Amino acid sequence: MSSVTSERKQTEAYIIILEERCKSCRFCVETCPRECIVIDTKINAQGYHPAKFEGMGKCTGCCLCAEVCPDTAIEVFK
Amino acid sequence: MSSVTSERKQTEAYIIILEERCKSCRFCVETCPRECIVIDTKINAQGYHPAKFEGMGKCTGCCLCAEVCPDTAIEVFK
Amino acid sequence: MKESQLVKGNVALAEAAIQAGCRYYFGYPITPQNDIPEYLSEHLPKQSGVFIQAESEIASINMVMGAAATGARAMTSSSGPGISLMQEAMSYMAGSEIPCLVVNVMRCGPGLGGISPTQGDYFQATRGGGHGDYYNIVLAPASVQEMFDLTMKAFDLADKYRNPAMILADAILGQMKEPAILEPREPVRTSAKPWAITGAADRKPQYLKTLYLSDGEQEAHNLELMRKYDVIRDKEVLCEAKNLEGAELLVVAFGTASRIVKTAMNMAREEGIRIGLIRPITLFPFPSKAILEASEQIPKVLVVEMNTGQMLIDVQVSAHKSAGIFFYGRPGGGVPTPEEVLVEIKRSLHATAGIQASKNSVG
Amino acid sequence: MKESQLVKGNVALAEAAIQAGCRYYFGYPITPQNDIPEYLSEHLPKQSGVFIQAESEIASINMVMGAAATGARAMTSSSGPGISLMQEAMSYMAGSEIPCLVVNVMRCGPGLGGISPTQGDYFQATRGGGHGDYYNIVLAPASVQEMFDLTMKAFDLADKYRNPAMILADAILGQMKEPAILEPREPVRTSAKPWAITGAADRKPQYLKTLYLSDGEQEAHNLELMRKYDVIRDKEVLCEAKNLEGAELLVVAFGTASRIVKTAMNMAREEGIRIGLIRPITLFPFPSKAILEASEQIPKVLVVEMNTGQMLIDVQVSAHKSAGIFFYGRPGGGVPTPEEVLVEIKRSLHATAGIQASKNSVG
Amino acid sequence: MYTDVIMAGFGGQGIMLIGDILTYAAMHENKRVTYMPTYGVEMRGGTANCTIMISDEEIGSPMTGHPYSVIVMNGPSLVKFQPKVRPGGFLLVNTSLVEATAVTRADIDTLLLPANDIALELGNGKIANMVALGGYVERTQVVSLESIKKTLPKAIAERYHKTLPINIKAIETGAQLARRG
Amino acid sequence: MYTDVIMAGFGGQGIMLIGDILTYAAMHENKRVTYMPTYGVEMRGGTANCTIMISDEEIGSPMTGHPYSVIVMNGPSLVKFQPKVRPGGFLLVNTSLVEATAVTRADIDTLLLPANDIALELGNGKIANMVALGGYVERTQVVSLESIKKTLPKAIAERYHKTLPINIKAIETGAQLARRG
Amino acid sequence: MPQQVFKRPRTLSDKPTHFCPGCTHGTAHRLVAEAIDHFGVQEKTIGVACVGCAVFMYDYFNVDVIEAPHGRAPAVATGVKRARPDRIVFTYQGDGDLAAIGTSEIIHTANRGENITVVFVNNTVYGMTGGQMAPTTMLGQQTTTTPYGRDFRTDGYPIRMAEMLATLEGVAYSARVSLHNAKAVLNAKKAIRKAFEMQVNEMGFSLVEVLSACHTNWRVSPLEGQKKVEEEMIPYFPLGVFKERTGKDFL
Amino acid sequence: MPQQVFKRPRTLSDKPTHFCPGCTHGTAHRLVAEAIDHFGVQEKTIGVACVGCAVFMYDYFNVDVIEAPHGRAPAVATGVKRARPDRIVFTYQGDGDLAAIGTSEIIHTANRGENITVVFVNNTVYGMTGGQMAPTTMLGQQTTTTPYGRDFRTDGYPIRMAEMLATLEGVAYSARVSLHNAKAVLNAKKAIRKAFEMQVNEMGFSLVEVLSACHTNWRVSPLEGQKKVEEEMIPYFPLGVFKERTGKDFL
Ligand SMILES: Cc1ncc(C[n+]2csc(CCOP(=O)(O)OP(=O)(O)O)c2C)c(N)n1
Ligand SMILES: Cc1ncc(C[n+]2csc(CCOP(=O)(O)OP(=O)(O)O)c2C)c(N)n1
Ligand code: SF4
Ligand code: SF4
Ligand code: SF4
Ligand code: SF4
Ligand code: SF4
Ligand code: SF4
Ligand SMILES: [Mg+2]
Ligand SMILES: [Mg+2]
Repeated sequence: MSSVTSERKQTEAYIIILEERCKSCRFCVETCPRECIVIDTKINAQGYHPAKFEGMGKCTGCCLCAEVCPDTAIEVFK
Repeated sequence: MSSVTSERKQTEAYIIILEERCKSCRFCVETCPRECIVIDTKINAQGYHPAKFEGMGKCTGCCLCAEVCPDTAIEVFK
Repeated sequence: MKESQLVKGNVALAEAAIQAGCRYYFGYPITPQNDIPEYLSEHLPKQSGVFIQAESEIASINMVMGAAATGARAMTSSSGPGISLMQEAMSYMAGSEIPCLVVNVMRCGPGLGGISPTQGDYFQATRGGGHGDYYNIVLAPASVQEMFDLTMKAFDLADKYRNPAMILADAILGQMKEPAILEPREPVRTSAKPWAITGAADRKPQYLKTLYLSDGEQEAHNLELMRKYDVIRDKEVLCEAKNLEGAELLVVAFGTASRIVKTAMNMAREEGIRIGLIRPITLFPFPSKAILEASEQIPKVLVVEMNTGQMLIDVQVSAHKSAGIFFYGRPGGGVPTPEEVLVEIKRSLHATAGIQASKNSVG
Repeated sequence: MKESQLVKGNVALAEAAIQAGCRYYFGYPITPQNDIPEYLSEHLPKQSGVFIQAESEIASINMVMGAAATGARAMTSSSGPGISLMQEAMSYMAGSEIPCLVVNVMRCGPGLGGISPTQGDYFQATRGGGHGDYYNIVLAPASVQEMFDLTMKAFDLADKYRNPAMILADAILGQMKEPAILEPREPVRTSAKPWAITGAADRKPQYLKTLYLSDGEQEAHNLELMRKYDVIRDKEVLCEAKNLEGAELLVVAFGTASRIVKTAMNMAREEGIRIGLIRPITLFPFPSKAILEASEQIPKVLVVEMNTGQMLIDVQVSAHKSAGIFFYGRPGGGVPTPEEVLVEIKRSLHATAGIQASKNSVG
Repeated sequence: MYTDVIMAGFGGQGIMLIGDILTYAAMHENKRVTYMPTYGVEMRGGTANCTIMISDEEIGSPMTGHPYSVIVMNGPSLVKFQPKVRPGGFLLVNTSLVEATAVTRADIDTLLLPANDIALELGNGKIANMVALGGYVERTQVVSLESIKKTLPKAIAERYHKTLPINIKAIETGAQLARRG
Repeated sequence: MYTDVIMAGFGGQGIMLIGDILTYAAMHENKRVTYMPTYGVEMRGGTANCTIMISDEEIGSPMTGHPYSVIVMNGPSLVKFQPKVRPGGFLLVNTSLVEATAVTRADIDTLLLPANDIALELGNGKIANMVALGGYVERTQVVSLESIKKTLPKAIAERYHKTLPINIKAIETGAQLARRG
Repeated sequence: MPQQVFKRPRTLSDKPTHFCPGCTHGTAHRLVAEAIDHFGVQEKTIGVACVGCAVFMYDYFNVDVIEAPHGRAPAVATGVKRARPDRIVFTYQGDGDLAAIGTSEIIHTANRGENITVVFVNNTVYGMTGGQMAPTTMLGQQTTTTPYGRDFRTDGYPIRMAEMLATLEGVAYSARVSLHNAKAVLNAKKAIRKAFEMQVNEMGFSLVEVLSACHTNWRVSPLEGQKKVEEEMIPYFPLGVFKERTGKDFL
Repeated sequence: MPQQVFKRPRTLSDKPTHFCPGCTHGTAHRLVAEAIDHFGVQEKTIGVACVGCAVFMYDYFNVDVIEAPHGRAPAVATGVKRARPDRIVFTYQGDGDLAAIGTSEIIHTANRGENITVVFVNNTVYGMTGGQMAPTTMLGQQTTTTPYGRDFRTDGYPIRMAEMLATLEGVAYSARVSLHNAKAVLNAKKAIRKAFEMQVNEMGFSLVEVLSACHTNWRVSPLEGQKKVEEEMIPYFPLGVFKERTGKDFL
């Protein structure tokens, strides 16, 4: 694993949001330093608008989103 | 009430031990600075050898014996 | 007269407490009775009353003991696990004859259990519950209106007999809304309490205690309590009797179960089956005499409970020797449906007299 | 075989626990059972066992729950007020089917009460005690030897049925010394406990719980418990029957009361009166069948208790319809004398059959 | 006259509120009523529902395993309550959150309303419950729409009275769609 | 054969110990026995007593309100137990601590022993209990003095075994005085 | 003519106590009665008795008394005081009662700042029940349930209640005193008076922990018991005032 | 090829939780599971569930679990640990559970120095029962039973448990952490790991108090809840380590 640099270069890192686990608390959205996450308009089976990853190329794989997700709905790849 | 002086002069002070309350713990005996109190040989109705005042003239009325008596068996006069 | 209001059972009960002059509530949250403390925390302060959320049920009931010892009307409310924790102190209050109200909006057991409507605490409520020989006065409402009325009654009885009184309700009665008139039926009795612990001004010091160590003292005290319970048994029985005349079967049920039975009775009537109902309103004192008399006329008795058969034994002991006694119960939050009760009614009617008590529990 | 030793009932009980393989004792002092923790605090450490004096009875019983949940034999002991405080956790243990032993060396109640011998906790012991539909297995010794024997038995039954077991004794049985043989009658059964919470190595994680929230789950659980109790009722009844053949009167009494009755029986025999005795050894399960059968033959039944009539109701429900049932009890530490019992025996024999249950309490 | 209804959905969908409104309306029409909500942990994360009984006579059991009508506002509630409706009864389903294809009972009257979508169209996503209530009342005629409107202010806390018009609008829209449907 | 005895005095007078000794002696003679002490708070500040029953047959009640014999070592115990002795029974009173004039029952056999004084004479104020035990055993013959002496080491904790001779001496003295008395 | 300069306080009844010879429960009782006399509040004082050797409080104090279940005196006192805020309410509790079974009640009562006074007699054992270990039993101390001496690995540590309670906001006064000699008694008298003064002045919760010997269960003579208090207890349970609210700064 | 750098810990089951959206009970659960994974003790860990929103622990942790009565988890854990000292035992308790009804059990378990780990989630209310006041409710805070805001004169003061417990000898580790943002979560992770490390090393009782929002009952959005934790809770409940035993100096 390469260490995260502050330089904003293209990265391969990404996250997967387990949509059905997401309860739309927005913690990940607010936390992501690269603003990679938004709330989707669709509704999941639990009745929530799940978070959605829109950070391909931006995401550094810093895991902060995953750390704050109360529902362990985020997997991070780097 | 006259204040207690350290001078060993004859005093009028005395104590009354309520014999039937006494349980012979010896606290008064050990506490009295003037050694005015002894344990009697007789047995009271509760089965204890009560304390006995033998300090006429010695007693200063300092009340220490009464303060330490757990059974409030001592009255002090001065 | 006040207008009838749509109100939750728990709220009706809490409002009754205020109208009965209770100004001291001590309690600890537990479902399904939280509306009671929530209502009182809002309304008692307005009446210069005291609402304390205690650190536990044990603290709650002991605070009740302290406040009630001064002669004030005081109460707590809880459910299964919390009521179990109160048993020691309730035993003390029975022993030192301190009146109070304890409300048990039952939840399922054993253990933490579910919160569905159930009647599994009948034994605990009616047998004292704690250690030693004593009884609580136990009232079993069956409607929101009775949540109100019987709460007022419970305070009166508690004071009259210097004994803890208990309201034994369930989640349906607590959570349901029904129209009810929140106004006392009779003026609230306020009796002098010369025994109260208020400070020994103008009289000798006095005390409230339960420790009796000298020879025969405790026994004398117990026998005195027993005499009191006998008076209560004699004077304070309440029950609803319905359609006893000419009935083929007597159903005995209390609280929510009795409402289901009523629906089943209507269904039976439509089929031409004549059912009588005795609904004990006081569980202690138990309406033994009413049941004895009814069962002299009606040869078969069906007991319906939301448990595995607890009031059953009181009916067995009360009923006439010649009566055949049947049981239908669903424990653990299983609420019998009127249809099921109807089936049991028919089954009882067709059974031979030989069966004394068949526990039919439908899962 | 070991020699017979002069030993205190409480000590015999404590020694039995050790011999039954119990290595975990958690308790809080209370008279008249302190010899039990005192003995175990000395002897358990020698067996690599654990003795903890907990900060309260509530902590004690919950520690028992924890230790027993791992599959170990664990116990606590207490008396009236302490046992009342344990009711919540006992309900949990019944609900999550964790076996354990709880010893109640009864003291008087209600409240703090006296410490004289008494039997006022029969209701609490035999009706579950805590909230919800459940039962404890309850054993009632009547001698120092039985304090030993039934304690061993109680551990076996608790494990066999995954249910709390209780020894219901009184101050006489706890404090009295009698010769006794402190050796197991049968080899100690040690059963596998696949349900135990030991860490999920080589198997899936598992749990012990009592919370059932989804539809019908709690009811199903309650019904399963009920089936278990039915098996216990069927298989585990113990009672002593004495001189039933040709008796004019059947006396039913348990524990210390039964010993007094035995003395009275001898006195009666000398006067030519033939008395039979049924002594329930298990209070739950209750020896209903034995009482039914005996009362079919013997027309009158006298129940003698050291309380105001608690086992009475079980006898009333068990006995044959035709039997006349009488009661003699002394509560609050009043120990009936054999002479008094003899008077009651005669009174019952002369009474007309009409009286169903007369509570005669002599102060 | 006797009828009952179970209303069910997610916590937060305002199920309890429309239950209250119906109950008040029935009281207004001098009926006997009981209203039984779910409560406690059942409410957290799971579904919320309430049962209302309306009758001319004393009401026995305030709960039923075989309701005359059911209002289903979300998927889990359909699973739970569809099988319980009495044959010949009535089922209203919020197809904004429930797959219409999952509605399978043929022996009952069903009304499919995309309540959330309608609500959003009316400009407030939170009044889907009122849409459903309107549909239910219109189809069953258990009380008059007039009674509902009259008692609405009783059921809704005063500080929300400014929302009365939009709520009434939603009820009416629901009723209208029920007439059409 | 059946008999019983209540022994009573202040806590600290060694009542329980002589009860134990008697019980062991009876066991030694193959009798059935029960021994019931007072306990708990009753012991604090008040009197201590124990009841022993000795019989050839199974013993029912281990307590009695009408003892065959009573040993009274202090004043309060006389008040409590004198009235309870069975007519024709036996009462032993420690007149070192009890006014002899307070012994009023005429329908029973009484033995007045100044047990404390005798004990002091024997050189140990603490063995008044043994003096009384000797008197009781001698007068009632419930067990043999031999059995008492033989089982004494069982009842007395080992670290006190050096006191056995003086205890035996006290028992014998009591017995002797009972013979005379 | 000599005048009586020391006499039984009015509030103390003249019934002989059931306490063992030399048990300083008796002394503590007297000091409490003296404090009540001092403030002239006997007629409006309500005592709450605990379960322990002091359970017979109603026999010894000429005030109204209610008996609380073991450990629950603070909760009962809360009920009394809330219903009658104009009364002086005190509990008198042992270390088993207050520091074991009653831990929760004392902490939360203190935390609520109930305007009551607690007299807490710490004698390191359960006196009434025969000398079992208490939460305040010293390490190594033999009791009937620690026959090999208290071992912290099994039995935990002696708890210093006065200090722990002093950390709670609701507490107005928390002090530890002793009764092992005359000087200690005179100090104890002051502290107990202070505690009642706090209540009279509506300052909130006040507590005095009183070190006391239970020589009966320690199996020593009364005088040896006093010495043990001085030489063994005080070093672990230091005397002193751990909290004293000076103004109504809690408002 | 990117590798997975953050995944669900083995010890956390993949069953969706019943917690409200944004409830940091979920986060706390994960951190505990991570600590168990870290020490490789999943197969010998036994969890003790409290009664509160975290009661369903057995559904979420892949370890053996026993449910304790409300407040009694420390006593149950004591029984478990005494019977199986070779196992890793932890309780997970809410503030109602631990600081109200369970006060006595937590204090005495800590005082005995039981070698267990306690995860204590302080969200200032009784979450499960609908948001009533807890012992940790802030002054002025409105709850369903303090409709006029918590008033210390009736309801007492918010109790700082981590500090109070740190005063007890038996405690090896006591710390307070929060979960209101990513940095806080990372600190919380360390503290929870440390607490388990203490147990693994047989150092005695360890506790981590975790500040957590119950925005459902606070009646704010999840994000507002996080802000309240930061701005209102932390000033009163300071984060930090209040006790950390470094050597086996307790022996
Ligand atoms: C619930 C309950 N548990 C136990 C007891 C038994 N008990 C009576 S007093 C006491 C402890 C007494 O010790 P302490 O409080 O230290 O008072 P002391 O006698 O030492 O003054 C106990 C455990 C009881 N009465 N009630
Ligand atoms: C003896 C008992 N009393 C009360 C309850 C009801 N009850 C369940 S959870 C709970 C409190 C929950 O609050 P907390 O411990 O703070 O946990 P949270 O839900 O906030 O995480 C209460 C009072 C109970 N189950 N048992
Ligand atoms: S891993 Fe870091 S950068 Fe990537 S989405 Fe999560 S918070 Fe944003
Ligand atoms: S933090 Fe988790 S639950 Fe919250 S919005 Fe993001 S993915 Fe969803
Ligand atoms: S008053 Fe002082 S001098 Fe007099 S006897 Fe007492 S202690 Fe001694
Ligand atoms: S202090 Fe009191 S009880 Fe003790 S010996 Fe002196 S007078 Fe007697
Ligand atoms: S047992 Fe101890 S505390 Fe109790 S009275 Fe005796 S010396 Fe005092
Ligand atoms: S109620 Fe509060 S603590 Fe419980 S799950 Fe919801 S947010 Fe979390
Ligand atoms: Mg003590
Ligand atoms: Mg909480």
